[in-house]
Amino acid sequence: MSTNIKKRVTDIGPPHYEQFLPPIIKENYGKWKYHYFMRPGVMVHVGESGDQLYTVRAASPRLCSINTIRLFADLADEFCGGYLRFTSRNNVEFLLSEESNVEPLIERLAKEGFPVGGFGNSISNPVHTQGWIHCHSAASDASGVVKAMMDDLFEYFAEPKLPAKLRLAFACCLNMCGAVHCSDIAILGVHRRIPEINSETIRVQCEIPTTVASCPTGAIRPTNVDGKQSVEVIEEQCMFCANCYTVCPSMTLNDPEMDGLSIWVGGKVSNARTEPKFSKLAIPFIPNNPPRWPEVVDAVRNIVEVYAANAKKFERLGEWIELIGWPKFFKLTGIEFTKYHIDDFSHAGETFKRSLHFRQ
Amino acid sequence: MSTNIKKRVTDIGPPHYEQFLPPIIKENYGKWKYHYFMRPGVMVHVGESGDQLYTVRAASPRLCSINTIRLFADLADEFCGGYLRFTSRNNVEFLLSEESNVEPLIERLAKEGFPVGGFGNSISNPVHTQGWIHCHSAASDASGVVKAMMDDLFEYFAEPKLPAKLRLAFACCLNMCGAVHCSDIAILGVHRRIPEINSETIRVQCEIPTTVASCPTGAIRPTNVDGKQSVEVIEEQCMFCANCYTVCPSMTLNDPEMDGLSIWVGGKVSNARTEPKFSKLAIPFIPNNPPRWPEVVDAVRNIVEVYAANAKKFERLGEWIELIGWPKFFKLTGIEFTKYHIDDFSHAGETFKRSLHFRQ
Amino acid sequence: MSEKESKTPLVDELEKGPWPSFVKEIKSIDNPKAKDLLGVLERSYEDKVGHWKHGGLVGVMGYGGGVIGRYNDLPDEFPEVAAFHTMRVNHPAGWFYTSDVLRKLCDVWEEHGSGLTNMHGSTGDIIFLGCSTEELEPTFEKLTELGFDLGGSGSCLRTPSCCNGMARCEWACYDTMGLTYDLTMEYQDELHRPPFPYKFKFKMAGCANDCVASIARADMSIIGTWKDEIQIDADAVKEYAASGDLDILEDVVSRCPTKCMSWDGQELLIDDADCVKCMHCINAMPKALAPGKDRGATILVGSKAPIIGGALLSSVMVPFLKMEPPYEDLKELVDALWELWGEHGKNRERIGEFIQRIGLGNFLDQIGLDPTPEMISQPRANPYIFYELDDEDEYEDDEDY
Amino acid sequence: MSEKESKTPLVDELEKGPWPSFVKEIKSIDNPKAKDLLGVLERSYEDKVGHWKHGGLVGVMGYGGGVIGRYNDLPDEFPEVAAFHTMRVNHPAGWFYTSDVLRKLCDVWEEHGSGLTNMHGSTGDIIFLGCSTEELEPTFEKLTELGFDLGGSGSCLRTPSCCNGMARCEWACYDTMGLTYDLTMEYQDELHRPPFPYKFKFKMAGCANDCVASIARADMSIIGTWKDEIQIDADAVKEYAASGDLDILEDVVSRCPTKCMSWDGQELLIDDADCVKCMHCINAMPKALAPGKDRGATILVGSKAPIIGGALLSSVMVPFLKMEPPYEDLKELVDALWELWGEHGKNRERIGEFIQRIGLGNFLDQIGLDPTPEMISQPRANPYIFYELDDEDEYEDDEDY
Ligand code: SRM
Ligand code: SRM
Ligand code: SRM
Ligand code: SRM
Ligand code: SF4
Ligand code: SF4
Ligand code: SF4
Ligand code: SF4
Ligand code: SF4
Ligand code: SF4
Ligand code: SF4
Ligand code: SF4
Repeated sequence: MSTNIKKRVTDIGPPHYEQFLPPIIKENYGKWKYHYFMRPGVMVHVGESGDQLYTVRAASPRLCSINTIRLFADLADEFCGGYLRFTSRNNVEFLLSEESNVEPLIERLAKEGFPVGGFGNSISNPVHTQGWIHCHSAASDASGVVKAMMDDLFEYFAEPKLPAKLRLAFACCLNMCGAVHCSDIAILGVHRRIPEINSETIRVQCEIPTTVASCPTGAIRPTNVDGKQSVEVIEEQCMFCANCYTVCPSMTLNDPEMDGLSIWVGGKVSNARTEPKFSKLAIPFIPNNPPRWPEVVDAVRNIVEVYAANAKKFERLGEWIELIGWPKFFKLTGIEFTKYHIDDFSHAGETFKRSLHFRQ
Repeated sequence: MSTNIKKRVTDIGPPHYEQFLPPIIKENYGKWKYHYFMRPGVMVHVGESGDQLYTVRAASPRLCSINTIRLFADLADEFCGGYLRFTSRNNVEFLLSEESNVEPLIERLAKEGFPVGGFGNSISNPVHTQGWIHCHSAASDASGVVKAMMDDLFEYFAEPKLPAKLRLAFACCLNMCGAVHCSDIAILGVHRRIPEINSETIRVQCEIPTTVASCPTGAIRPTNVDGKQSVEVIEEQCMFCANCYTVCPSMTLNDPEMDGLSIWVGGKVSNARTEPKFSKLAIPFIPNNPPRWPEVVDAVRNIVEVYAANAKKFERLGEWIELIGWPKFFKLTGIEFTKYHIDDFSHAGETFKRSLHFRQ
Repeated sequence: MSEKESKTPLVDELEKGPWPSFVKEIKSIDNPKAKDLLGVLERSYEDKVGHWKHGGLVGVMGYGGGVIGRYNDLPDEFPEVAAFHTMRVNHPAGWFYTSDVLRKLCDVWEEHGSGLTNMHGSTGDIIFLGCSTEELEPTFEKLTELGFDLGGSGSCLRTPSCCNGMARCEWACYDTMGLTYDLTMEYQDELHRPPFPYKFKFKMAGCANDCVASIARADMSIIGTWKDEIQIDADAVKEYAASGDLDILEDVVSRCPTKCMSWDGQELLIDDADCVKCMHCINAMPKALAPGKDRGATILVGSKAPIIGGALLSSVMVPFLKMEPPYEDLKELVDALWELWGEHGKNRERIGEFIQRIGLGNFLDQIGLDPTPEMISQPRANPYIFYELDDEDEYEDDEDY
Repeated sequence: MSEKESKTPLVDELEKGPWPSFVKEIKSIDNPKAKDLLGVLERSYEDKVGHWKHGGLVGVMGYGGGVIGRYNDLPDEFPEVAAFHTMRVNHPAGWFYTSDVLRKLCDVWEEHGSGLTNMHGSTGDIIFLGCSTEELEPTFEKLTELGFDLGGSGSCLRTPSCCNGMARCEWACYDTMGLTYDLTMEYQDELHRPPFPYKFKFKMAGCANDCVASIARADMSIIGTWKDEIQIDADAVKEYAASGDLDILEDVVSRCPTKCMSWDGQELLIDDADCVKCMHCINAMPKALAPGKDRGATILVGSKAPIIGGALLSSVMVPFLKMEPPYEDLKELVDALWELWGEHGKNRERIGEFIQRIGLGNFLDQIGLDPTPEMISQPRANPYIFYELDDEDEYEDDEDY
């Protein structure tokens, strides 16, 4: 054991990025001058030196097998000296110095099933999470919904034909891994049933006081089941946040009929023009309908199309909605406005309409 | 006694307003067409009928003796058939049908010490409260500060020379009687000392549980003083709101050195152009300095002057500040920015700067 | 105390200056109450603290409001103001008076009180400032003889007030004074006998300029508005353009919050579908523009001063309501609000706070109003939705987005 | 289980369509883990619930993070994924790779794990998806041999990430990748051994476009900006104008949030004193405009997902800081934050929540930063000021407004 430890190397951190940069980047590091888009899926950065870097961006399923990663490696070797990167939205980008390699690479990517696109005013790769692939908390699958949705919206990835960038995100539970809460359109998995308490395991798996304290609304109370310590949940006070489940595995919320998806719109993170914004509730609930979640896909497409038809150039979804007003957004999209749309959490009052500024 | 009750008339409500309307108003009720300002202190309403109503507005101290009210009555008889009104800001308005009476009335008003003005882009009569004249809760006098301030700012009442209306308000404690919280400039009396507990009277005057419960921050705890029930206040938790004092007279906050005034800016209630806004903290504290509160007067004048010099036509103070940004407001006025300006109450986070949108 | 030469050098300072002096007002009254009041004030100016004590329970028979009890903490020095209550006298809507009625009010107050008033209090009442306990009832009697009654205080309906609306303003979208009188009469009982968890205020403004600050300080704010097109008098527009006083592009068009106006130097166009009825353009060109013809009001609920959860502005409850006597829809709404709040509101909880506590969606459910997006500035951003699932066919509902 | 013909008709549906298929990815791996994973997923598609259980405490020796334990609730049917942990491998800053190093990573993961990855996780790590408990340590050993290390999980510093900044973007106002590497190395201990009340994330963006969404999901967001004038290439502006692709007035000037630009058809003017560095005009005309030369970053603190008080955006802590190695000022700030939050933060309380709980003013006091109006969108509107009065000469201070 101790010899083992001796051999062990720890805390070395990640490799230094420099060794992975192509020569053209090393030479122009910090000295890029401007960029332009050559065609869908290809952008060109021009250095002060005059050097031109061609980036070819291809869609990636994010869940990549080593086969696909090796394929990317092979393509990189073939077309750009072995240099590639991934983006903050999980696309793969090939970094070319030779313009002549651009089209052949794109053709190969298409052949292998990795279409290019996502630059400019397009829908890029949705940020998403684990879903039924790996997480215990998930109210829906992530990869499946994203795949179904992007098959449908593919045209908007392939061609930058929207008024502005449109960022999609998916999270499978209220923990919202990813930047779901500030996305143009976010799909969020929700539970709608109070935690089911496993009174057998709870004493072993969980600390009762911690569990009780975990509930932000105070819905959990200690109780006795068959003379044994357990907890109970006051139904009216539960807002299905699953914070209790995070600290106590014996309080599960998963449920085939009650779990499903909600849709949120109008968030952004860039500071361009307007300040960053949170996404706001558009559709409170759509049931899970695997494998292709058609109701979710239709709902998203509807929003995208209404936006595409009405917004002006450079208007992000949330910016456009604020210009036309939320009432009109609901009218144009035909989405029903319900009491669920009205905030009733801590800062609820701040979202009430405290003026006469609305269209009559 | 019972005969007494028989005679008593109750619940008759106020007299019907109609009997107090001048004929020209009765005839044009709901049929006014437009208005214009004839000169400072005089506005003219033109009816669809072509009738012209001349309103002469004079300043009033609000605290009016019956002598002054009788004077107003006499002037009304002399110049406009006995018809007059008061405004929502406590000015007195004479309602004339004869243009020729306008100037003579103004002269008389001036002679009697009631100058005209307050229309259009001016400073009108400040809304204010009781202060040391009548309220137990007051951290300062109301009428005195207002008088001192308006003597200084008089030119802005007499002439509409500001970019827009500028509404002043004064309240003598955090109860904020009046619309202080949405004024262009509000002066607010503040206590800064924890309640002094009269352990002798508290058991008689107050219910201890109600008193304890009245504190929004939970700063009050029941305790025993010399074996008798009383309360104590945890100093660090007290925000000097006086809610305890409202429910329990034995907890006084008044203090000659610790009481004083704070100044708040940028509120409005009209929906014109921008939505109604709350006033925001400009100066956290200025000590009481009767009879003329020169520091308060100077502070207000400074804000008014900086605003007058910089804002464009139709920009209310708060609208202008939002255009230039709060950092610049503090810079231009020379007001010191302190940690007190940073909200730390319930929705504090909502006032943090959550973007890069500021002038570097 | 009251015999000697001026003992009030500090407050005397406030006799000077161009602004009308409240000190002069007090001095103008030659009675012991006014003298003692001045003495107390001088003392406060010396001491830098007030000398008034918490009020006790005083009032007129059968009423639970209308009088604010007030006692002095220096009764030996200033006996005349030892008990110095105020009476809140319900003003006539719009604060219109004849010289005649004003004189009669003065006569009552000369006989029974200090001779000092506030014209008016912040809620709108005529404030009779300084009455002894014994004089309350006689004053009340004289007032009712004169046709006046007390206003509200305590956990009552408070005296409703309004802008002068149709009486003198071309922009009034409904009859504010008419409604104010109607509601005041309808709810006399609530005004005089505390029925609520806390105070409740109505304020009526004829248009979005809100000249009575109703959105900031009324539990129910009733503010005039319209649904159709702004009326444009094209010739008058040209007059303004020609006058040189107004830069129509800069001052009007570019300040429109939704940028729904255009001006090419000749014609002013408004895309009324996008107009949010803010009043600015109309304010800027009163002769040329006027509110539309399909008029009514927006009903907003819940504003108040900061105590204790922080100040609130009223928020939209009914986006548009026709405002015609006998105002049945409005009164139905009022009754529903009062019933719910009356039953479930906590002591000293204003209705605005109550709505926030139970949730606006929930509140609407309870009073039977459908939620509409006009009630909010934006939908919720947090995912903490209290889904209700008793109703299993909700699945169907949810699908027709 | 794994021998028969396709038992996964539902997930098979997702092999179709133009978007790359994660199902194809799983199927492309010919090992029992991948097969069982597909089986579990099919079962979830049938059942409409997940089949993963709460993770247990697994990891590599001496580290408190970097591995997410995960067990299946159908271990008998799907034994190969009964324990199916993920390893978070710290990616190289900017996610740049050579084909060579990628192949080597694949080799490690082929030998020890499922052969499935996420390129990348939402925090930025390379996610090795599906490792048995026994294989964790051997995988770790191979990784370190290759020069890689684990990223963060639990109440650790999380793997810092950044936009590609100077490597490929003309707008980077500081070297995001350089800083990311530097901080990652500086804080190896915090990254690997939970020292905090809860997780802490750094994200670096080179400009206000924030291509790494740092303002929405980093406890500290470091975002590039500048102080001086936007650089204008007047000829290039004319090119854009001539191109016809861009309506400079409509698309650029009128969309500037502070309206500090003007364009007369010939010359583009910017009043830089009023520019809020939003990037829009530069984004719209990359060839003509560029950030100024006096560059640095704004440091913002506190964003996070909604659990539990609602989502937060980061807010300004230092309006402008020069960003040059060794980044001493920044690290001093980080240390001060960590110390305070580390000592007084509650369990599972993110720093953004902590600041709100103790108050930003108070927080600044504690870490020794002066408050500035750039930190807020507006001063407080409520009057609940916790005046501190130990210091009696405050009176003096207050007077020099
Ligand atoms: C007289 C008047 C001020 C004035 O000088 O004009 C006044 C005076 C008092 N107000 Fe007020 N309020 C007066 C209008 C207001 C307004 C303005 C309005 O009605 O438009 C407000 C803000 C709007 C609102 O209702 O929130 C107002 C908000 C308060 C509050 C805080 C209520 C809250 O919910 O935040 C209190 C405290 C309380 O109710 O315990 C209060 C309490 C008081 C008391 C009764 C003091 C107390 O603690 O019990 C004051 C009696 C003073 C005295 O001795 O005469 N007063 N008060 C106004 C009533 C005159 C009238 O009837 O016309
Ligand atoms: C007489 C009065 C109503 C009443 O029934 O008593 C009144 C009367 C008029 N108001 Fe007002 N307003 C009156 C209080 C208010 C208030 C309430 C307040 O100040 O507490 C407001 C809201 C103030 C705020 O937003 O903080 C108010 C905001 C307006 C506005 C919007 C101004 C803006 O640009 O924000 C207008 C439009 C304008 O001025 O062009 C307006 C316009 C008018 C007009 C022009 C309406 C008309 O056609 O008759 C009247 C003369 C205005 C003037 O004074 O320049 N009135 N007006 C009130 C006079 C108070 C006083 O003595 O000065
Ligand atoms: C793998 C990953 C999602 C993904 O598919 O990419 C992930 C997965 C999990 N996250 Fe996350 N989070 C991941 C990025 C995020 C992000 C995005 C980011 O870091 O930029 C967020 C939002 C930003 C933030 O930090 O607030 C995020 C907010 C959460 C939260 C809510 C934290 C909060 O304060 O609100 C939790 C719940 C918790 O901490 O108890 C959570 C908890 C979890 C756990 C560990 C589940 C749990 O309850 O313990 C998930 C493990 C899933 C699994 O079985 O693999 N995860 N999580 C991401 C990490 C990969 C990586 O290292 O690169
Ligand atoms: C490659 C990448 C950074 C990286 O290190 O990985 C990147 C790269 C660029 N971004 Fe970005 N952005 C990248 C994620 C983001 C994100 C983060 C996100 O989406 O989660 C944002 C914030 C999105 C938001 O606000 O919600 C982002 C907001 C922008 C903006 C602002 C857009 C706006 O109008 O709001 C620009 C400016 C523009 O598009 O003109 C921009 C511009 C650019 C430029 C043009 C910068 C340059 O000169 O190189 C790059 C190509 C843009 C494009 O895709 O059209 N980038 N960009 C990321 C690519 C993600 C992808 O695969 O699609
Ligand atoms: S969003 Fe929830 S379910 Fe999805 S990966 Fe994160 S913690 Fe798991
Ligand atoms: S799901 Fe959330 S609200 Fe419901 S009991 Fe658990 S912690 Fe409480
Ligand atoms: S603001 Fe306060 S001190 Fe002034 S009158 Fe109202 S309750 Fe009394
Ligand atoms: S003044 Fe306010 S905060 Fe202080 S003890 Fe009284 S109720 Fe509590
Ligand atoms: S609120 Fe409107 S209708 Fe009433 S007086 Fe003011 S401007 Fe006229
Ligand atoms: S009323 Fe306001 S929103 Fe409507 S057109 Fe006029 S300025 Fe624009
Ligand atoms: S954040 Fe700015 S510097 Fe970084 S990649 Fe995006 S645009 Fe370039
Ligand atoms: S960066 Fe933004 S604020 Fe600055 S000039 Fe350009 S558009 Fe205007």
